[in-house]
Amino acid sequence: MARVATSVAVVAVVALAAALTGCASAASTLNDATGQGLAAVQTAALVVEQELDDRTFPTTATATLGDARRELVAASTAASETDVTASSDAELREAVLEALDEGLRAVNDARDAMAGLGSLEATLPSLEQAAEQLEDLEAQASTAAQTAAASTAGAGAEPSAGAEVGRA
Amino acid sequence: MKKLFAVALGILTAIGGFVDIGDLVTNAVVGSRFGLGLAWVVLVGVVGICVYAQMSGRVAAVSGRATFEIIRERLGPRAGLANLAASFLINLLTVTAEIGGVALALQLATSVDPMWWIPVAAFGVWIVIWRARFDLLENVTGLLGLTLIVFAVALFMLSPDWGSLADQALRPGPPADEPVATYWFYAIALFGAAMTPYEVFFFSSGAIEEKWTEKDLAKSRLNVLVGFPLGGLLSIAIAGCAAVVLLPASIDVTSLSQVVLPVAEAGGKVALSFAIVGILAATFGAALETTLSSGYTLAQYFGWSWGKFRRPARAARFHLAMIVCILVAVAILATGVDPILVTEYSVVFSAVALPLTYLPILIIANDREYMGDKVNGRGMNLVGTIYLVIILVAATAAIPLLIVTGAGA
Amino acid sequence: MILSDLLGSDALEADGRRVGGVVDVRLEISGAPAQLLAETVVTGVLVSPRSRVSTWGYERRGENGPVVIARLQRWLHRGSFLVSWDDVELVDEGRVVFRDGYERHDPMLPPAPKT
Amino acid sequence: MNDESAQRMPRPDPRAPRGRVLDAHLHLLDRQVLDRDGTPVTTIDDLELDGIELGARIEPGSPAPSVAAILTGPQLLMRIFGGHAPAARRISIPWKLVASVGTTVRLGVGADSLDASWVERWVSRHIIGRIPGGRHDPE
Repeated sequence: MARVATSVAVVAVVALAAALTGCASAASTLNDATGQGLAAVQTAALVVEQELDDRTFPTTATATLGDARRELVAASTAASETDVTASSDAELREAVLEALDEGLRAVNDARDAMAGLGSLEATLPSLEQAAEQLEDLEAQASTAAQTAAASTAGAGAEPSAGAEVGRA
Repeated sequence: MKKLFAVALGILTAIGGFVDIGDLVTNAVVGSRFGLGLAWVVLVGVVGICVYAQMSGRVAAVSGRATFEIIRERLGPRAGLANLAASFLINLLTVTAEIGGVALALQLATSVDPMWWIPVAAFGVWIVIWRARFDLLENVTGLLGLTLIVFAVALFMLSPDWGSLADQALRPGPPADEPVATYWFYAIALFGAAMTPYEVFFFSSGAIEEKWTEKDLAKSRLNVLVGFPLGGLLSIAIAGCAAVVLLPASIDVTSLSQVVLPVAEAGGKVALSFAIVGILAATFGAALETTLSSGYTLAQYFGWSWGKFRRPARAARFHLAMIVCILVAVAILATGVDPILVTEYSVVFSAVALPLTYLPILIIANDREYMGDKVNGRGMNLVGTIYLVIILVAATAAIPLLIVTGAGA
Repeated sequence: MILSDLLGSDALEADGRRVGGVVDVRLEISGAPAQLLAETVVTGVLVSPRSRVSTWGYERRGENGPVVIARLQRWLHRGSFLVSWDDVELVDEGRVVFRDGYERHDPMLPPAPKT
Repeated sequence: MNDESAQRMPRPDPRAPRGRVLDAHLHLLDRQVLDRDGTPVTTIDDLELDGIELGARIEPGSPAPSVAAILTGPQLLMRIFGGHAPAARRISIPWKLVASVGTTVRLGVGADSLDASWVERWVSRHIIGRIPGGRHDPE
């Protein structure tokens, strides 16, 4: 009886630990980072358009671009800290990092333009290009993440089999 | 104008509950991820807070007792202390977030780094609490907060596809690309925000600050019926704006600057300036509401002298407690933590505070020794009991969902 | 003697049989007149057979709302009774002993004026 | 329930009450204490009863115990965490200062004359009163 309780407790702890660490595969981390970067680049593009149309205040636009830059840096850090085990994941990571970098450069250019260095209009095409790239990569990463999730779900079934043994 | 000032308490209370800095962002997050798929939660929450705010306002007007006095009296010192600890932490985290929120709103207006604004905002909150009369405080912040209606106007100006918005709202449920747990996490976060306990602490204590009596019951009802539905409407409008502009551009909201993007898109600089003024007033008002609430709850639990209608020296511990709260909030913000993130964790403490707050209100509202013949009617009791059950379910589900979803990430 | 030491004590009959827990102490403002208020004297103890705490008093008052809570509380405190102080033989740490042949009274409070 | 207790079904108390009847826990504990001017002083954290001797047999016909004082301060911690405070450390308000009992307990004296409010007075004098504006009405 006690042994059953112990094994149930162990399974619960393992499940909780898995939930806490997110049992995140490389692909799903990259997927999140890409989504975060895409949101930031799209935000920057939207606010640059608004500034060009004179629909927002320069102060607000600057603050928004600052927030977008912070998000892009965070996404890059998350992507570069991802541990990969498969070569396909490594390729994906490189591509994501490159696209995030391009987005970051475009956002920085936009911030410089707000400060009076260079033309704001010129940053719009590069923001849009970075957004397109990130969109493609997000689709790739999301497919990869789903495949990875399907295989870890199979592995996750093992501890409950252990509980069956404990009961017997 | 006089009529408008009469409902200022209800408006300020609701703004603090529905569109404070955490909720501004949460509403936009929800809109940018689920469209209007969670609008039903706001409706459920509005009805719930109306029922219980009205009850606590009636108890305060008839018996002269504020909510935390009756919590201590009905629950005793132990359960009362558990509620005090949870409610106080919610208040403290929210004060922290709001002071940070005022700084973020000032950044939108000036592009000066928010770190510089934090001491200014904190001092502003303190000096208003120290020196301003209660009615001045509620009239100014309540009235200026009304400019947030610009979000509803912006939604119309964006001329969205009303059919698909209605479809999102009428067919609730998680979209295909979002996990079910995340959907329910946000549902509970929105419900908890609508029913957050500091609203009734502030509303009932405010009723006593304004010296309401049995004659003011109609006023209390009007405050509730104008304030909270308005708060809910603003909350849905913000989600709607995000659903129309940000959702199609796959922008997941993470910061305050993204919340105002749809407003600028719809109405340009004029609308944007209304939105910034509204956000400033709402976050400042919420900072006042939560700072005062932390003073009210402590003072009422321990039986200290409290109230802004007294000189600070005649309510010394009450004022000292609020000063300490503001200083702690500034210290937390000085670590550079994201103020918006801070509010997400207050959901955990709501799990303890919500049931332990609303149960005693329901019991006292039925007690003839307190209420005379103004006790609850049958309908009120039925609705109150149903909401108590909903609160219990939401409270017990909150913590597991927070862990499983990693706070909705 | 401190009130909270008395609350939650075991209520025992003279032969040592436990009949419940002391949930409250009944007072009457009826003693010798003092400056402001007459002396407040203890007139009895309230015993609930199945519980040691009753903070809401549904079993001794006419309050009926909200129905679910009132019913639950009345059920939890069913069989509650009042013992007059004259029938208390001994008070000790954690127990109150009643005299042989003590009487159980209706615990209902007279309706109090609204203040 | 066995037969014996069935015979002892609760009956109305034959002795009519001579004054206001109330229950100590239900009507007094944890309620707000206000001073003569309506200023909150403390809550009733506990009550001290006079005339009960622990472990001593009560002779029939001996006078009933009475409420002696409202206890506060450290007594709140005792009720939350258990234990006993030494009698010397208790902060009490004599019951004879109580003027009326309702949903609050009203005293017949001002808060400033009581031991129970020394912390409030100390904070007021040494901290809050020294901050500019602390002694003025809000504007």
